[in-house]
Amino acid sequence: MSEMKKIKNLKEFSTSADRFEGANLLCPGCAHSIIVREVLNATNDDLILGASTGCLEVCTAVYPYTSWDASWIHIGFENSSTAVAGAEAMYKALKTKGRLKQPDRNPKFVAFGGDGASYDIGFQWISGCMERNHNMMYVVLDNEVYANTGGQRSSSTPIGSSATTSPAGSVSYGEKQNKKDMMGIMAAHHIPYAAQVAPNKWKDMVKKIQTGMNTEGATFINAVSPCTTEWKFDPKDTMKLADLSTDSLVFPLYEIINGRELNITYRPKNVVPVEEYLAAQGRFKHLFKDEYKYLIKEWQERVDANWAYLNRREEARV
Amino acid sequence: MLEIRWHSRAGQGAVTGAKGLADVISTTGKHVQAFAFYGSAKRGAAMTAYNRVDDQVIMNHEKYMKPDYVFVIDPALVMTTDVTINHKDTTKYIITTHMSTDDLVKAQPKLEGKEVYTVDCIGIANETIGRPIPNTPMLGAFMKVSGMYDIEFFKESMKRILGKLPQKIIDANMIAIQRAYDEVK
Amino acid sequence: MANTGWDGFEIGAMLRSFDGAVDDIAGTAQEDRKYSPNNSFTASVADWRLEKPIFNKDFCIDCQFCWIYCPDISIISRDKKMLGIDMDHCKGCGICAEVCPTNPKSLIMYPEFADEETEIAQWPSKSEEK
Amino acid sequence: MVFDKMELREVEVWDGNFAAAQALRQAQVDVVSAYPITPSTPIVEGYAKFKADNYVEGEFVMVESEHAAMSGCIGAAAAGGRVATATSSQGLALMSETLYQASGMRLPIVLNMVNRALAAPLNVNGDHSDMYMVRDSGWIQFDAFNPQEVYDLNLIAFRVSEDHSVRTPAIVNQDGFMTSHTAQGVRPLTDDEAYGFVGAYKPMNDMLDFEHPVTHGVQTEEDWHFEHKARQHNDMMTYVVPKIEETFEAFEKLTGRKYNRVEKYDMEDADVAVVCMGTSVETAREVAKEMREKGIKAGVVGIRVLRPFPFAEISETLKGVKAVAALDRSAPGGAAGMLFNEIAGSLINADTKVILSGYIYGLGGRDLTKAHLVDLFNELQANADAGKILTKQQQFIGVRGPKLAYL
Repeated sequence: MSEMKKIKNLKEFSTSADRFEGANLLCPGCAHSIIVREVLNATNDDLILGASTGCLEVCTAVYPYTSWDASWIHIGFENSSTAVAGAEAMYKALKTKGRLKQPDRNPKFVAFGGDGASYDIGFQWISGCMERNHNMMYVVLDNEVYANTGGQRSSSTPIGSSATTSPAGSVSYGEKQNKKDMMGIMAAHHIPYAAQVAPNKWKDMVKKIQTGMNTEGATFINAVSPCTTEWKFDPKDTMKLADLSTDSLVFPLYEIINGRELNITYRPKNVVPVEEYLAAQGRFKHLFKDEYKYLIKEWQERVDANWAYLNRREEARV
Repeated sequence: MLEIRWHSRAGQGAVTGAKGLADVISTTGKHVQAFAFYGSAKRGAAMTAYNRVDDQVIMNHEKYMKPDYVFVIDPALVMTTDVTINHKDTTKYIITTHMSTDDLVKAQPKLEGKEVYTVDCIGIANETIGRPIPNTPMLGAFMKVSGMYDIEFFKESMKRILGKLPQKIIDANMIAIQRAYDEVK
Repeated sequence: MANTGWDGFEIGAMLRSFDGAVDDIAGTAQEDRKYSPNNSFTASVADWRLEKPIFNKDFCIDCQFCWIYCPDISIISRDKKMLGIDMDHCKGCGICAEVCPTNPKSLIMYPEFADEETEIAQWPSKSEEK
Repeated sequence: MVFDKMELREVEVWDGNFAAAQALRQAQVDVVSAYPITPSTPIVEGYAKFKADNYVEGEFVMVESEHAAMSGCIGAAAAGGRVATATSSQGLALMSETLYQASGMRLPIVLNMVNRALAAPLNVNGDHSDMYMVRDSGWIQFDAFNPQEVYDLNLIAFRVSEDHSVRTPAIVNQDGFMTSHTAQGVRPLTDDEAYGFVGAYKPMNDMLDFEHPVTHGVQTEEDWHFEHKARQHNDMMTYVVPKIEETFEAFEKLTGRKYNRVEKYDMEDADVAVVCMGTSVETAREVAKEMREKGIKAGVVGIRVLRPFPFAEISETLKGVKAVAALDRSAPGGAAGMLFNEIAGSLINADTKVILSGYIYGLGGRDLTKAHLVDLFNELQANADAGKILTKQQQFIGVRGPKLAYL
């Protein structure tokens, strides 16, 4: 195990030399990029990276340009996890055989995917990688929608959101299903480490990334990624939306160790009503019509219930 | 070209037997082929396996053959399937049964007028190996009927092929091969 | 690359991030790296901007909020000091100005055509309700 | 840990699957990422067992689907080492998306494809539907007609595929059950000879070279896609063919066994000939010999390398032939058979009057008997005598019910 990068505070963190580059083609104000930077800058170790087809991929490796300063691979929509797992297997094989060109390095293997690539089409591949416990990290850039293809619903899209395949209309409030509990499912693989993170809570995120990277075995990170285009808010407000998501507890920050031990890692001093979170986004605008206001109430009840559940699990240590 | 058809149930070791036979014959410089008809059927289903032996390289990959020998290693198959299909006048049959050859031919009139040998491979396997795996005893009987190889040479060769099994099982197989060799009629 | 024919690139459309061998990228500042022409660092998205951030270092406390929350690696921060903005890579999203905690802000968004010197000269003063 | 070498006899009795597994062991494959499917499963089981018994060092990753199997192979190959897997039929269908990615990214991988029918109806037996399905996927495709050739072509495939001028993945086809589960005599090389022939893996653009970070699997649009595909095709047409020839020659030097992109049997003076693949080539060779005893000058052409397709060699081989049949072991789906079409393409501008007919046969493992082939050669001789085709251009053989003939 290599030495963990010491990051006491933001000033110290800011001495990191980024290994992700600008002039990528992501939207102005895209949270994906902020999350990727926080992940990559959490370590000084070499990196072997992968990405599933999606915004991150199509915007950072558009021929003839790459925005990646570490080796990176993309195959398809569903298999960044397995692509990275394959590279990890090769690393192990070459290490055993003494054929690594730089045998003293300790690379970290990280695969990225959006929620469509992770919650939906690549679900089985990720499950396989987690079950086989490859020494790798899978990071979901969870913007709760197929943003790359123009805003279709995924199984991460929350109830009441207007997506292009579950649009709100004169007789519909939009998405009818609730967001899939990906953290719960991944933790059920009893992987050594799973955590939910948000880019606004950079210190929490960096700590979790470092914990995950320094854990032997498969680790899973679910990162909320406010999407200016599909959540419909001004690009400058990305961090405001991230704050609203964590502080309303819509996106609680916690970790699950070995599938059992749950720790809540962030407790907002002032919990923001869910209504404020919803009101800040165009995708929920229709919920503020009189006939759908009951959904806002239900949203609050659901978030409260989930928070209570997480607290019970933390307390019970099961 | 010598051609053999095995009638067996999946799980009784016909494929292993056919491959083992091919392996032994191959060591004498002849060319061999061992294959089987598989379906998706599981343990217990009737199946057939095949051997071809020749002095020349074997090119023929058709599954159809007019066998010189038919091995039936499960006693029921002689009743439930047509073991004489695609036969020729000179086809010889070695059939696993507890019956005498005469009684067997009476029970299955299709065998009438054919060169039929019987041996209780299942009984022998049960008594020696402790499991009803009749493949190696059948090969012992075949050595007797065909006179292909000296039985001691054959047993030595089979010891090598069974090499990874526990010694006790190998020894039991040797007894089974010898008994079938002695008991086939 | 623009007019390269099919015989003018690496097989498999493989791209290299750097020219030649690199050792410790995580420990090498961007200005000291040998970027390959295929690294997007060498490209510019300046023309995406409708508004641009103007940095007034008189008020900056080097908190690094702008550095960490910039999606476009456009805040030039070295030795814990905020030095300025990489205008080739800034897309003008405005996050840096939004997260800037000083009063008055050290980063403010102006129209792309605004003149930096002029704007700094007439920088807003401390506001009451921050 | 140092792995053990295996002592092999001069002639081993191996089925095609075990022959492939032995080749993977001797090539010291670094990563096998695989998912089981009949009839290819014993190949990767073989590698797993060799690893369990310390006969090979490497990683065996048993994934959760064929798509993941090839995804893992691609990641492993991009990382920079020797990679192989095996599949068949439905597994290949699930995997097929990634085949295009492997070849487009120019990653050397050896895929043992044990040919099997495609559902529906579900069928585990051998035909060439899977081979045909991915014929345009940009992979080199070798075809073995027996277990010996499976073994030999695996060693050849690694050497060709990994060559830096080639860097293109390769499929080694063998007939499901008819080769994969048929034990025959195989003359293996020693472990040292085999590894010496394949050679140590030479990395290129490897992700695990931390001093040279690389990006694999970029996005292109209308602006660049065509150039990349053009390059891929050009390299297949110009670099891969001579590399295959060169490797065949080197293999002959080592073993005395000579392979050709087009295998010709009794073709010097043939009036009639069949062109086919897999075990059918050998059965047809035997029948052709028998036909010659009856006065019909019959020959057989076996396609050893399906991709890159031996266009010129086919037209050259068939130049003096009067009547030729293309035997396609795949449901044609409303067209002439693939071989019929490829051969027709090879002949159309050649100076020949050869009469071409097509036969669809052997679907789902249906036996191709010597009797079928006797009838077929007689039909070809009749065409040759008449100087024109006397039957429909496409006929089905060996199928129950009224005769099927089209075109």
